[in-house]
Amino acid sequence: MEVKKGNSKIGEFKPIDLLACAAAREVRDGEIVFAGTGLPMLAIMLAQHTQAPTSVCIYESGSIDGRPIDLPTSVADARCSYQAAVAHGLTDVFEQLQSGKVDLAYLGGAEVDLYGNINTTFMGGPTGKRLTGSGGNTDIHSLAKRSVLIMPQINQKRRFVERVSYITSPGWRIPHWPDQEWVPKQEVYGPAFHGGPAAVISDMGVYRFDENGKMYLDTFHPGFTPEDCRDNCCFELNISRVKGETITPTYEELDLLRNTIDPEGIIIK
Amino acid sequence: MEVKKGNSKIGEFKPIDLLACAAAREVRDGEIVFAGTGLPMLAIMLAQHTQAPTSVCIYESGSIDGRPIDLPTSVADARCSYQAAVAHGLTDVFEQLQSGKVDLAYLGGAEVDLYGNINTTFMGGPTGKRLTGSGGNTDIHSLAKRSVLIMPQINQKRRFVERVSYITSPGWRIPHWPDQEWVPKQEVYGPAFHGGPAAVISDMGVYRFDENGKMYLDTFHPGFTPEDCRDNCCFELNISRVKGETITPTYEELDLLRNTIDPEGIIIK
Amino acid sequence: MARPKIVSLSEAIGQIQNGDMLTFGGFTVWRRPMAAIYELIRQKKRNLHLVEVNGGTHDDMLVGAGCVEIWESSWSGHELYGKFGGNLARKIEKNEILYEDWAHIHVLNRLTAGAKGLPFLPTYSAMGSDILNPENDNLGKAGLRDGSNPHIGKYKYVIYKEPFTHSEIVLVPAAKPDWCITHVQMAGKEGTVRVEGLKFSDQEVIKASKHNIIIAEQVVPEEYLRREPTQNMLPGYLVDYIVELPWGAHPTGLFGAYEPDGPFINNFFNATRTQEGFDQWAEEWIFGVKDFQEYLSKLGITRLEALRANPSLGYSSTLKRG
Amino acid sequence: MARPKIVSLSEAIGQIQNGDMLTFGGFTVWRRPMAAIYELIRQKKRNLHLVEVNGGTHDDMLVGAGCVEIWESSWSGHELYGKFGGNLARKIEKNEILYEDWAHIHVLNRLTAGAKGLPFLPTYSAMGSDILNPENDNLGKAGLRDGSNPHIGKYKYVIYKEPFTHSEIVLVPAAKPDWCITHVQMAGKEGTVRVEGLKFSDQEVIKASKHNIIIAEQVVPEEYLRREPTQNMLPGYLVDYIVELPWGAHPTGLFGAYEPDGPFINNFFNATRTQEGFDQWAEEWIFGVKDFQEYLSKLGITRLEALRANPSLGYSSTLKRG
Repeated sequence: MEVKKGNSKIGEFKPIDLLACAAAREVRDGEIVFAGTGLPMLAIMLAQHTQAPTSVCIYESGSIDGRPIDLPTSVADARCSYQAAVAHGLTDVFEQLQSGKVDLAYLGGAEVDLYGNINTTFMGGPTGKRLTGSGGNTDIHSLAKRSVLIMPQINQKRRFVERVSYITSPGWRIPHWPDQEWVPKQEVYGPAFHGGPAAVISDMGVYRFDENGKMYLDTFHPGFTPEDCRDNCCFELNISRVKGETITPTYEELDLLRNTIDPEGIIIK
Repeated sequence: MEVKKGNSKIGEFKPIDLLACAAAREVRDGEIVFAGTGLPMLAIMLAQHTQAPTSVCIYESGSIDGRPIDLPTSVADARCSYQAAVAHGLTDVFEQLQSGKVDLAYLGGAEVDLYGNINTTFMGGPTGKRLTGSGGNTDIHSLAKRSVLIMPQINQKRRFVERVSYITSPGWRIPHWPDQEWVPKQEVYGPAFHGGPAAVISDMGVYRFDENGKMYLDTFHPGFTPEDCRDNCCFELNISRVKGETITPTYEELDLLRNTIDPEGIIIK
Repeated sequence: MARPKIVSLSEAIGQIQNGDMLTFGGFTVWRRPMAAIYELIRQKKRNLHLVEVNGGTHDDMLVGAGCVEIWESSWSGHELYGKFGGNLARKIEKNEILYEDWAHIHVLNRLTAGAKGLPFLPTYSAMGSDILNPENDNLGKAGLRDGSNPHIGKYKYVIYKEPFTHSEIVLVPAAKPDWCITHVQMAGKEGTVRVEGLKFSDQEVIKASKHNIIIAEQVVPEEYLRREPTQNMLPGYLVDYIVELPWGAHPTGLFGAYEPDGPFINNFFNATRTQEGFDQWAEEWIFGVKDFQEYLSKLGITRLEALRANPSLGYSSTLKRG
Repeated sequence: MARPKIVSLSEAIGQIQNGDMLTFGGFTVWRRPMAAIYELIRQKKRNLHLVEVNGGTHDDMLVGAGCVEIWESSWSGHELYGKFGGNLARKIEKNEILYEDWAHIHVLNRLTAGAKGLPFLPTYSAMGSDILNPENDNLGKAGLRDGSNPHIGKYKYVIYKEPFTHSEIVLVPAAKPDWCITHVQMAGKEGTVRVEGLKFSDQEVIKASKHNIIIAEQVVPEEYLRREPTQNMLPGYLVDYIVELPWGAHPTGLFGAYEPDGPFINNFFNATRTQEGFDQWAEEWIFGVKDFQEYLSKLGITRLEALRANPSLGYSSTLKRG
């Protein structure tokens, strides 16, 4: 069946479709990409079906460049290893990460702050609500060249904060232990500095980081205004550099998501 | 064909047979043994056919518990991996060595000294004759619980010295770098001290090490006297603790060596 | 070093003492030794010290059952089947458990150092995070870094200005658990171990541990495994006990054999929102059955068969997931 | 990161510059990239810096041909086919080459550190040996540890009193060669690499290197290798160039394919007792043939077929060895 050309309009896509497409567009062809469970899997698979056919997906459990014919539901899912180049384990992929071979990584979190620090451990700090903890989140955010955070924001203003209540994963400005002085990431990481947070993609807009490592609004999703995005952050978001509206999913992208990548409707309910 | 019982007499075995049998007798059943090319392969295979059926042989190239049906001619020989439990690589077996899992190791050398230091790098020190260098000799001698050296001695007095001209592999007394003070091995190795040289087996006798880590004569081979052994060392060998003559190969051991282990006559010419 | 003993599950687990340090093979909700977890709880082990690369359904059960005094890992949850470790979260929030948070690489390095006979390994991971905030050195704050416990490092970590490039790098201390329990697809009669699919960090955590219990989906002829030594993970002398137990990883998944039982795990997660909820769940699924066989009978063949993997894929092609 | 290019041997070796640091896959006289060694010599590479877990027939040829300025390894020889590296020994004795002696674990750690993106790794190996005698820090004595050469550590090693157990331990600096050349049984069209039999330290040395050349006995369909991802060693993005070259490891051995050519290696070793002897040997076997195909033709089918492995064993059941 022939798929319509061009970009879809409001009402023709769900928020999650736009999230997946915006995330997928961060991948450049040939890049080595670390992905986690859920939306990141949709994003990398969509990128491989569109502008980045030779990009490679690594899952932290150890599978490299799998070609799943069914959507995995966890990074250790047997589906991840289908037609993979290599399926060993954690030491193999984490040493590639630490040695700077990972170009892009998708991450999520309960909180993100102005400098791209991520919290997946405690909402409200060690006396607050306990979450899963880091897993590979801190390793990947510490050592990948670029990370892309995928976050819910609508009615979740508390997730976009001036400073996260617990730094699970280090962003562009971080404390230097033990003296606690806040310094740019590069000063702490030295020769192991490969990069840092490149974008935050929410259900309201796409955010990037400036020369000083501070978050700013790059594009806002259709149906929202830059002010909506700013008002849904707990800090004073810079909206002065906004480029315009986020490009909507193409009909081809929507077709790939629904009929090829997630036909079972596991992530895209 | 029925194999004669009992021990062979002089003239019924070659010097190399006695070397192989004396070396094989060092293995206790169930031990994890590191072996190298040549005589050590005969020794461990003979031990597995006699008193140590469940002992395990590791080759430093990575094969573990192989059950060769043809004698290997190097530690990376495909024959080493035949019916092996595991065949990975160097990292696997060297980390087992460093963590103290290796009970016994067979080594050779160009020189051995009073304290069991081994030289496989330079005869006469760095300005002398260049040999192969260490390979795994120093790793294994440093980290195995017991090592057994197999050395030629007849007309090779220069190989048994007061102090080796280059310490490739550390014995019971060694220099502490950088201050060069000679101290017992245990002081240098601390928590990584697993043991050290247990025996030197030559074509003249079997030597062991006393409480102070000094070599002494344990048994002399048939046809030699303790004095012969002492006179074939460049240092004053302690022969006061000698137990007697080295037990000769049994007819069964000779049969195993010639008809089962090395029927091609690769080592036992 | 003798050959491993092939024993019953209760006999193997009976060797583990209260207060021992434990780790496990597998990854989150995959290839976890669940039958052994149930038996640890049935045998009422106490004061266990867990050190794991990551947790999952298995460690949250031990925590809920009161078996765990100290939890050290990077993560606890149930993947898509449960947002976080319910029992662990509740006990942390109520200060009812000692815990230490780590990065994945930190725990991996700690156990790899143990496997290599090294006192530490270095990494650049997580510098600048609150994982390394001295305020969050919980075992230190509890006064447990005084050297009296051989399983607790004198320091959580040390930042070392290394001499070669003058960078600052994190040194984490070796961990050497008393026991590692690992579920695998196959073990030979002499103890050679084969894992199919991803190995995760099994080689590292098994070699780091003083004693090993291998739960094998199937025990096979040793000679069969030795035909392909490059495909085997471990020689038998690293294994103390072997237990043969089909379906022994349920409700977690086993590559090539069966899928995780998502609804079962999700039901467990929902029960763990309260201690009472967990206790009822444990009464039904752990204490309410005599042993793992009875547990399997209670689950029933229909439920188990629905999880079975398609050999051409390594996973089920029929399981309803959407 | 693009896919690897499948190129000719001369094109791949043409990428290597004088002065580059090189390492190689394989172990002593097994699975060495000999065709590439011959081509390096034919292309008259100079001032190469070799860093290897161990040497063998291959590195002694490079040394004899005057390609090597610095040799760093733990060993050089030909197993039972030649007592030591004749060219290396002669040049060391005549002070015609810079060399640094290491333990096996030292070089393995140096390259593993490179692979892990770490500045060093620790080990207890060889403490108290003359390998660590400051007097034998040859590169230091030559003034090469001044930081001007990124491939030469500021220190040969550092003895570190570690804070966790207060033991002294040896830290060796990372090595990151410009090139690693590895001979393997199979590579896929997208660069996935499979090694059959022992892997030795190939994963570590390949990952440590900035660029990789894989010489494949056979190039196979990518899909074929991907049916069993647990059996593959590397993904294609770590490989720069692939060269398909049957018998490319001769005279060293290739598991499952062919035995080392003992008499050939022994003849080479005997020739290396003098420089003139080596030069004549090289004239006949390297410069006297146009390329590797001509080398194989000169060896002849009878000689090569006599080395072929029996697939049921992985080695030859007919080769005369006694």
